Amino acid sequence: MGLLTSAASRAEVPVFPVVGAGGREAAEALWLLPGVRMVDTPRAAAVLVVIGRLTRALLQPVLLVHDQMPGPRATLWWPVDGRPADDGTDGDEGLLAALPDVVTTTAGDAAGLRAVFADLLAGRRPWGPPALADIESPRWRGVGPYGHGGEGMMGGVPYGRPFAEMAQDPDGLMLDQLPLQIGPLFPALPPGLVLHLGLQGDVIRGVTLGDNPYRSWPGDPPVGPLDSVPFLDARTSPTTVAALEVARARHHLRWLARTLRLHGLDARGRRIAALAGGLSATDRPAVEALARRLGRDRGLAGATAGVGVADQATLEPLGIELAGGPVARAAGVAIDARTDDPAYAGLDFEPVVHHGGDARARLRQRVAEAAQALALAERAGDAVRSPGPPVEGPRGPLAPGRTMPSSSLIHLLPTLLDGQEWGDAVTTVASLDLDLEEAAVDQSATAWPQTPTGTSTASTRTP
Amino acid sequence: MSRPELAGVAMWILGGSSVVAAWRVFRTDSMVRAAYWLLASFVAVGMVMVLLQARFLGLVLVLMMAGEMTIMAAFMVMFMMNPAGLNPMSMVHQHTTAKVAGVVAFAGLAFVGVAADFPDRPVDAASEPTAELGEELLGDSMLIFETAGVTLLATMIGAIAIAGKRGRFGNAQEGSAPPPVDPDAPAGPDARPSPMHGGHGGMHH
Amino acid sequence: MELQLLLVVSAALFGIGVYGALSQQTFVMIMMGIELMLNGAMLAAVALWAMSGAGAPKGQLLTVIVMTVMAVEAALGFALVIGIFRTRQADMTEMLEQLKG
Amino acid sequence: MATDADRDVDGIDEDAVSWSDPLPAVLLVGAVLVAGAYATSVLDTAAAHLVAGRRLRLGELVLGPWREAALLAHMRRSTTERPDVQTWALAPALLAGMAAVAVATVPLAPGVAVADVADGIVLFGAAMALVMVGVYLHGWSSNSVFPLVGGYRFVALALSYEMPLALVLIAAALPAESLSVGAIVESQQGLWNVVRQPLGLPLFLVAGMGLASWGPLGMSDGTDLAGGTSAESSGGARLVWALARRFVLVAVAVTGAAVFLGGWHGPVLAGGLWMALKTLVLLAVLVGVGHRVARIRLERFVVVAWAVLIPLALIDVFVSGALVL
Repeated sequence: MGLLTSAASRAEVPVFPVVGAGGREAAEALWLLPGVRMVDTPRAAAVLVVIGRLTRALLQPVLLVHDQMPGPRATLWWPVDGRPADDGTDGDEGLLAALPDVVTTTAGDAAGLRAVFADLLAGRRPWGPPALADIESPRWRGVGPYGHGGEGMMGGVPYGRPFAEMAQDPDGLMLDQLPLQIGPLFPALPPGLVLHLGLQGDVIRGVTLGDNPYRSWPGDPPVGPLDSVPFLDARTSPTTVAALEVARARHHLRWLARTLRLHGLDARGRRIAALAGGLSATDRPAVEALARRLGRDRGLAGATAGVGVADQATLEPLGIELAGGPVARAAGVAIDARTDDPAYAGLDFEPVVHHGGDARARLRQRVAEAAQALALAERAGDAVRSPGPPVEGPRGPLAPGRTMPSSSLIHLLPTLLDGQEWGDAVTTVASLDLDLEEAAVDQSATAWPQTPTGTSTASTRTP
Repeated sequence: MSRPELAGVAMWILGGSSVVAAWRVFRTDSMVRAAYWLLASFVAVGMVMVLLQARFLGLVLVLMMAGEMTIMAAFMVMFMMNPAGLNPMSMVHQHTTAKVAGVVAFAGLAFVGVAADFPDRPVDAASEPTAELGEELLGDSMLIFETAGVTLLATMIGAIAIAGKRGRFGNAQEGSAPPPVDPDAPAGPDARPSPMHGGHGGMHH
Repeated sequence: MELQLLLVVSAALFGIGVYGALSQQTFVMIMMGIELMLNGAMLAAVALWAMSGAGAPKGQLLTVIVMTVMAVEAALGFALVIGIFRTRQADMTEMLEQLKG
Repeated sequence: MATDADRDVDGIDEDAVSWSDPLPAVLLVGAVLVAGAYATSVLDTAAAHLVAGRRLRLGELVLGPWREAALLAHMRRSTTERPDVQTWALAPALLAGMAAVAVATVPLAPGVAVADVADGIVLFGAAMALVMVGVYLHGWSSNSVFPLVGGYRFVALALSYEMPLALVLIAAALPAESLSVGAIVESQQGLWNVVRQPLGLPLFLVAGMGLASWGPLGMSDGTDLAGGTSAESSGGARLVWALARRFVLVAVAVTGAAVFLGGWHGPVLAGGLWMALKTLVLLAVLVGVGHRVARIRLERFVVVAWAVLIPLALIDVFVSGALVL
C-alpha cells in the first residue's frame, strides 16, 4: 500500500446518507460519528449509507446516487429495529439484488464503517460497476439533424437537457425556465420530498408536489417507526408528561441542528445535535441560554427574516389555523392541544406564540418551545398523562382519525415556494419541519392533488 | 533573451491571440463561450497595452471587461436557460455583405497602418504614464474627465429607466399596446406573441 | 516594425468586429461586434501613443474616452435589450421589422 | 503619484521581476499559496471542532488536510453529460493563477516582492475580476443545474462587492500617493491603515470572503445547493477546486495584511515573520466568521452592498482623501 493510499485511508470518511423509512434517528447519529463527514453531493462520497428500510419508490433513486459516486465506493445498509423486510416493501430486496456487495452493519457502528472504508482503499474490497447500467439518461447522441438530440427549432432534448419553457419572471420579463424534478434524495430537502418545478436562474416557478416515495404503491401500509413515536404512542397508552416534553425538546433541537447545517453552520449544528442526543430535563438552563443566543444572532435573523411567510390567511384554507402546531403558533395562532389536556392543568401552561409567520418566527417558536418543554418536564415530576384528549405532537396535534400535521403542512409548499430564490426555498422547506413518512401515514389516493406519472418508474421495475 | 526582446515576442503572441480569440467569438454555438472569447481578446489587448507602458489602462480594461463579459454571458443564459446550449442553426444574415465589409475595413485600415509613415517617437521608459494620466485627467483635461463622468451617470439613470418595469407612463406592460411581431395578428396587450413563438431563442447560449 | 504589426492587429480586430456587427442577428452578439471594433480602435490609439506619440498624456486620454464609450454602449445596449424584450419578446433584430408604436 | 524619490525609498523596483530566471519567484509564490491553504485547512478544522465542542487530537489536526487531499487524489474523476471539458479544467487554473498574481505584487518582507509593479492595486482588482469569471465558468461548464445556479449566485454577489473592494483599495493608495503595494506598505510606517482608515479592512474582508466564496458569502458552493459549482466535481477535480478557492482566500489575506495591517512593519521580529503572522490572523478571522455567521440571503446582501457597503466605502475614500490633503 503506497503512502498516498495509506494516508487516504485515514481521512475522515466522506459519507452520503440515504434516509429510508424509520431511519431519521440513526441519520442524526451518523452526523455525530467521529471520523465521518457527511458530504453534500454523492460526487464527493466514498461510502453510501442506506439507513432504515427502502420502499420500492426509493430503490431507483438510491441506485442512481450509488452510480453517481465516483469510486472507489461502497454501500452500507443500516437496518432499523430489526424488523423483517417482507411486510409490503421490497425495496430492501431490490437493493440487495442490485448491489450484491452491500455490507449490513448495525446502525451507528463507526468501527464497521471505517473498516469497510479502509478495506475499500486498500483494494481488499472490490467495488462494483454502476447498478443502473441498463438505464440511460435521455437519448440525445446521434438524434436529430445535428446529432445533438434537438429537432426543429424548439424540440427534442438538446444535449440531454429538456427544452426550457418560457414564463414570467418576478421582474415582468418572459424568460426561459428549466423544468426539473428535485428529490427524493436531495440532501437539502427533507428525505423523500419530491418537487417538480421550473427554475428561472435561481428563482423557482410553478411548484407541484411529486409522489411520496414512502408510500410506493397504493395499498402499501406505512413503513418504519416515525420520529414522533412517543407522541403517537401517547394517543393510546399512558405516558409521563416529562418523557413527552423531553421528547418534544429533543425533536425541536434536532430540527434546529439540521437547519443550522443548511445555513452553512455545520459545527454549530453538531453541537446542538449532540446536546439533543443526551437531552434531559436538567438541560433547561443550557437550552434557555441557546434560545437567548439565537435570539440575538443577527446573521441567522437576516437569513430567515421575511422568508416563507405563512400567515393566518395562508394557513386557514388548509385547516392548520384551527389545528395548531408550531407553524400556526409562529403565525400568532395561540392554539395548543395541551391547553385543554388535564395532565397539564397544574403546570401553568401557556402556549408560546410568535408573530409574522416567517422562517425566523418559526425558528424562534421552536427554540422557545424546546425551552418551555424542558421547564414543563421539570415541573411535571412523575405526573402521568392518560390517553384520551388529542396529543400535541412536535408538528401539531395528533389524534386517532385526524390528518397527520405533515400531510397538511406539505400543501403549503406550492404557494410558498413559487417565486422564491433557491436558498430561500430551502430555508422555507426546512422551517416547516416536514416528515414525508408521517405524511405517508394517512395519504390516500385522493390526498395528493397532483400525481405526476414520471416518478413511478421504479415501481414498474419491480415484479 | 533580453527584456525588450522578450517583450517583443510577447507582443507578437498576444496580438496574434487577440485576433484568433476575436474570430472565435463568431464561430462558436455557445453564447457563454462567445462572451469569454471576446474577454480573451480584450485581455490580450490589455496585456499588449501593459507592455506598451499604458499599464493602468491595460489593467483597467481587463477589470472592466471581466465584469461586462460575465454580465453578457449571464444575460444570455438568463434568456435561454439550458446550460448546455440549444438547437444549432445559422444565426447570420447578409453574410456576404458582412464578410465584404469586414475585409474592406481590415484592408483599408491595415493599408493605412503599414503605408503611413508614422514618426518614431517611443514613450520614455523612465516616465510614469499612470501619474501623467492622473495629472492630465485632473489638470488640463478635467472638463473632458468630468464630461465622461456625467455621461456615465446619465447613462446609468437612462439605462435603469429604459430597462425598468415602470416607465414614465406607468407599468411598461400596461396600456402601451405593443404591436405584435406577427403583422397579421391583432394589436393590443392580449395579442402578445406566443411564448413559444419560434423566433425566440435560441441559437446561442 | 512593431508599430506596423500592432496597427495590422488592430485593423484585424476592427474588421472582425465589422463582420460580426453586420452579420449577427442577436442583439448581444451585435454588441460584441461593436465592442471588438472599439477594441481595435483602442489598441491602435495606445500603439500610436506609445511608439509615435512620445507618450503624450493626451494619447492615454483618448483611450479613456473610448473606454467610456464602451461602458455607455454596454449599459444602454443591455437596457434596450431588456426594454425590447419586455414589450415584444424579441431578442433578434429581424423580429423588429416594424419599429413603430 | 509617486515621484522618483518615493520609488528610491521603496528599494524595490520593477526589475525585481527576474526575467532570466523565473524559478525562484514561482517557487516563492507557490510556497506562500500552499502554506496558506494548509494553514487555512488547519484553522478550519480547529475552529469547527471548537465550535462543535468536540475533542481534537493533534495528529488529526496536523495531518487531516493531507489525508483528505490524498483521499481526493485517490478517488476517480467522474464526468457529466457533455460538459465543456476545457473550460471545466481551466476554471480552477484561472483562480489559482489570479491568486498567484495577487500574491506576486505584495512585498512579503522588506525588499522581497516577486513583482511589486507600479500599478499593483489595479492589478489586484483586475485579477479578482477574473476570479469572478473563473467561478462562473466552473459552474457553467459542467452542464448541470446546481453548478450553474451556483455560478449565477456568485456573479450576482460579486457584482455587488467589486465596487466597495475597488474603493477601499483606492482609499488605501491615497496616503501612499502610489498604486504600488510596496509603496502602500511603506506609507504605513508608524501608523497602519487599519487605524488610519478603520472602514477599509472590514469592507475588504467582506469582499474577500465573497471572492473566495467562503463562510456567510459561500454562495457558489453552498450546502443548500448540494455543493453548488462543485456539485459535479469529484476526485482530483474536486481537490483542485478546493485548493484554488483556498488560494484566493490566502491571496486576500496576504493583500489585506500588506495593505491594511502594515505589511512587514513591526517591532522585534523580522519583517517576513510579521507578514506571516498578520496573514494568519486575517485567515483566522475569515475562518472563524465562517463558522459563526449563517450564510446570508442573496437578496439581502445585494441590498446591503449597494445601500450600505458602497456608501461606507465612499466615505472611506472621502475621509482618506481629506486626511491626505
